[in-house]
Amino acid sequence: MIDKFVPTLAAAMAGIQDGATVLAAGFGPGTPATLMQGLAEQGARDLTLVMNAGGRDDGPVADLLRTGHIRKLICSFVRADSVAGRQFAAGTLELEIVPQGTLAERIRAAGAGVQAFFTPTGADTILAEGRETRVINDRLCLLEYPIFGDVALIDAWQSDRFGNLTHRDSARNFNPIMAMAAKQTIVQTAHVVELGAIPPENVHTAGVFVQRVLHVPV
Amino acid sequence: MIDKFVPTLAAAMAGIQDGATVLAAGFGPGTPATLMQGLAEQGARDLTLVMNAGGRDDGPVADLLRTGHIRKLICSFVRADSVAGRQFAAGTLELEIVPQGTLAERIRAAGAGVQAFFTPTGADTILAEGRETRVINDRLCLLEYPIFGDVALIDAWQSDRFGNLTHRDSARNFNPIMAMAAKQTIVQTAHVVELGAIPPENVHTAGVFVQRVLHVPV
Amino acid sequence: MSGSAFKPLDRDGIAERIARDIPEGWFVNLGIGIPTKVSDFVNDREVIFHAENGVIGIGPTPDAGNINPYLVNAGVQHISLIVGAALVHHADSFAIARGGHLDLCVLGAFEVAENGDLANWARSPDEPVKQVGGAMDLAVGAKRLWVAMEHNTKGRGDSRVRKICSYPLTAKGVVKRVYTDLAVLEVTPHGFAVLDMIPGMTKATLEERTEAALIWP
Amino acid sequence: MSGSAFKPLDRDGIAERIARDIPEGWFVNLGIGIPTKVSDFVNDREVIFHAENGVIGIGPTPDAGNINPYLVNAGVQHISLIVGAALVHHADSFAIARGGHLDLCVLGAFEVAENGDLANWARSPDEPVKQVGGAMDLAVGAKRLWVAMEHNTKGRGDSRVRKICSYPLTAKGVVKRVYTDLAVLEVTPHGFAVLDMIPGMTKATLEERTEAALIWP
Repeated sequence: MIDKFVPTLAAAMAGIQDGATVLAAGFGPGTPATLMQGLAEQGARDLTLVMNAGGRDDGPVADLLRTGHIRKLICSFVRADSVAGRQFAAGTLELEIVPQGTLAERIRAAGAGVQAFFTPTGADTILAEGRETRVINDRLCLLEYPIFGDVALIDAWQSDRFGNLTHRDSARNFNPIMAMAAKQTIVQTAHVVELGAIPPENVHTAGVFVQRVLHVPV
Repeated sequence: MIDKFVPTLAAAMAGIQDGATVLAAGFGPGTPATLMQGLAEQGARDLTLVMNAGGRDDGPVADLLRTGHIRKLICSFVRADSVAGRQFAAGTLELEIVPQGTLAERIRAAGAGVQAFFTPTGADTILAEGRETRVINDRLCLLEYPIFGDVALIDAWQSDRFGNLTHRDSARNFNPIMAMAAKQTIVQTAHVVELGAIPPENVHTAGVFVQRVLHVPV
Repeated sequence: MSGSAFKPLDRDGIAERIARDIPEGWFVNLGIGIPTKVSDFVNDREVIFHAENGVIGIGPTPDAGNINPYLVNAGVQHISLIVGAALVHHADSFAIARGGHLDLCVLGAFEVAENGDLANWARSPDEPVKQVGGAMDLAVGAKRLWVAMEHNTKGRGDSRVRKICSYPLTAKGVVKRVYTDLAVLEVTPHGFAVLDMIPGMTKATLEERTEAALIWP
Repeated sequence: MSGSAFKPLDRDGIAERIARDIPEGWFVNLGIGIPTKVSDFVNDREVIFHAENGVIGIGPTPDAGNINPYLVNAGVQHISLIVGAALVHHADSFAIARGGHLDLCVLGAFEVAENGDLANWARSPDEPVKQVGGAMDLAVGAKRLWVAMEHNTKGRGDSRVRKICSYPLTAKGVVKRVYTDLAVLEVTPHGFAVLDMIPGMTKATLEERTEAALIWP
């Protein structure tokens, strides 16, 4: 019987290696806060963290950064007045800033087997300096590569034992695409449902993309 | 008030120009048969038709090909013993064969603003002859371009007046991505529903991609 | 600065002025800041508002008692949905922006140049903070890009309406129209054309307050 | 041809032999033809079957009286869904195939070469019919590619298990294992290794029926 549920946070986080690239979903709601806490506790070092924004001084990203286990942050937005901003200024955190849509598309590309793509976004900005560009259909485009995750940390509203997920309202955000893009996709779900409770046509993230699910009631 | 419903098949098909590229969805179920019939009747010539397969001797594709209005067919699969196969053999139909996944990805790319992408699919085959390839992460990849539609012909199970759609079961197939990829997306829907009847989290194709909707009861 | 009798629009005033130009049926993304306020002024028309985090059909700001913690806009402020809304994931949401499906995007800016260049994400190439967000995607992807900003900087009063942007660009040649607290300017192949001014504003004063050349009707 | 006492597997037999090697929990795409039959033989395990047209979790073939006209597989045959199925659109479905999410894909073939090359879509480069379908996507994307085919061609009895493919390739170096009516062959860096043979088959006969060299355990 397929059963992707794991009993404990430690079991959910087991085996994450030093140097791993970790995709963490969330845009306000939809942030897998328990799993991010678990990552801070799990002890893997030298991590690359991929998420939309570097956060503020509190919350799951800040907690994770404070443990000092993050070597590099790939995101679209960092505030000067935040843990990430100060670590970057102090030279203890590498930073790769990616336009938010390009970030989403690079993550999806990793999940979909696209090995590189050309986009106009950022092509005529300082973000393109020293990088490969090409004019396609009269538009200057920038070559972008997929962001593959070793691990994805995902938030869900419902999960069945196959790992079929729903996400509530705008808590969906990066969750379905990050789930696609990692070798090991770990989910925290607010609700556990019976197989079949989620209608097939309304599954938001299919279980094929999910390896482990932890029940974290809200 | 936003109301994308049109009263007649003629109104749905109005304005399609000679030389247009028409994306037609469907993989068995999900084929917009009424709209394809409407296209045959509408009279635009010299069309490029993009759909998964060239069909057999009967059905909507065959009918459309028989009118002689299709100059070129872009698809993943053509049978020798079909209208398309015989027209190609006779030299009256141009054919561009695209692997099915690349076809889907090129259509999605058009909808998503991706101007080109590299994929391993087909890169080491005769389909890549004379085309740009590149080794990325030790894999030979082929450069593929988006397929933009002037018109998309779409099948839906439900539509509201914003053009928010659901697709039934595997009738979804190419419908959501073709709807994204065309300037003029024309839908035939089995059911008309009130605004709000489709839960926001379970809209399969958002109304932003839809221009006209025709009610075609099943 | 001129002493002529005019009262610059406040932030709500700029938002209201923009709202007046949005026809029914448009599909619109509103950036953070002044742009976010635009939706408050189009209640008489069906205009569909999009947010980068996957919301299609933003409704009115909810009362404190009706907050849905699972529903925010691109500024992570609580929102409601209109009837007929749809929710998608981040890549699909940016497919809308990057794929040319937005009739309009309204963004804030530090500077706009007469060739349509937009600078709205950094004040220096080596600024330690990096706040790109979705602006570059929206700027290149939307069918029309309008900017909402104050005409001049606070303090020094420098013109944000420029011959050439001095800050790092968000995208080149993308701005179609600028709505400031003083005027509405259209970006044309020949530079900024004045479409409208606030009551009491004069040609002389607007030119004094604007670094770029202005084309008068 | 040898006269030794063996009975080649029929198409169901090949499918049954493949099914035996699929462990519970795998996520599997089955091509048209013999591969489609594989799912009939794994009823004792939870194996999830994917179809290119967006079906995740294909169930048993429905009776004539229980056909859902909106639900087909990649061969456009009517199917049912398992409990726990999911439905996605074509790009998402091929993201599964191309993105490396399939544990296994089983395809039919005209020929397989000892370096893992696969030929299954055309018998000549200038063949008038072009039946690529999704095979190239599946061949390069799946974690494992197994082939189900008859060992020899009908009529002439030519070996489909080849030193080099003579037909246009679907993809290079992708096949991991070949299940024929006579044997199971693993593609190794040194060529085809024999994993299994049907009852009554001998080394000599299998070598006689096979163009490529065989590696014996």
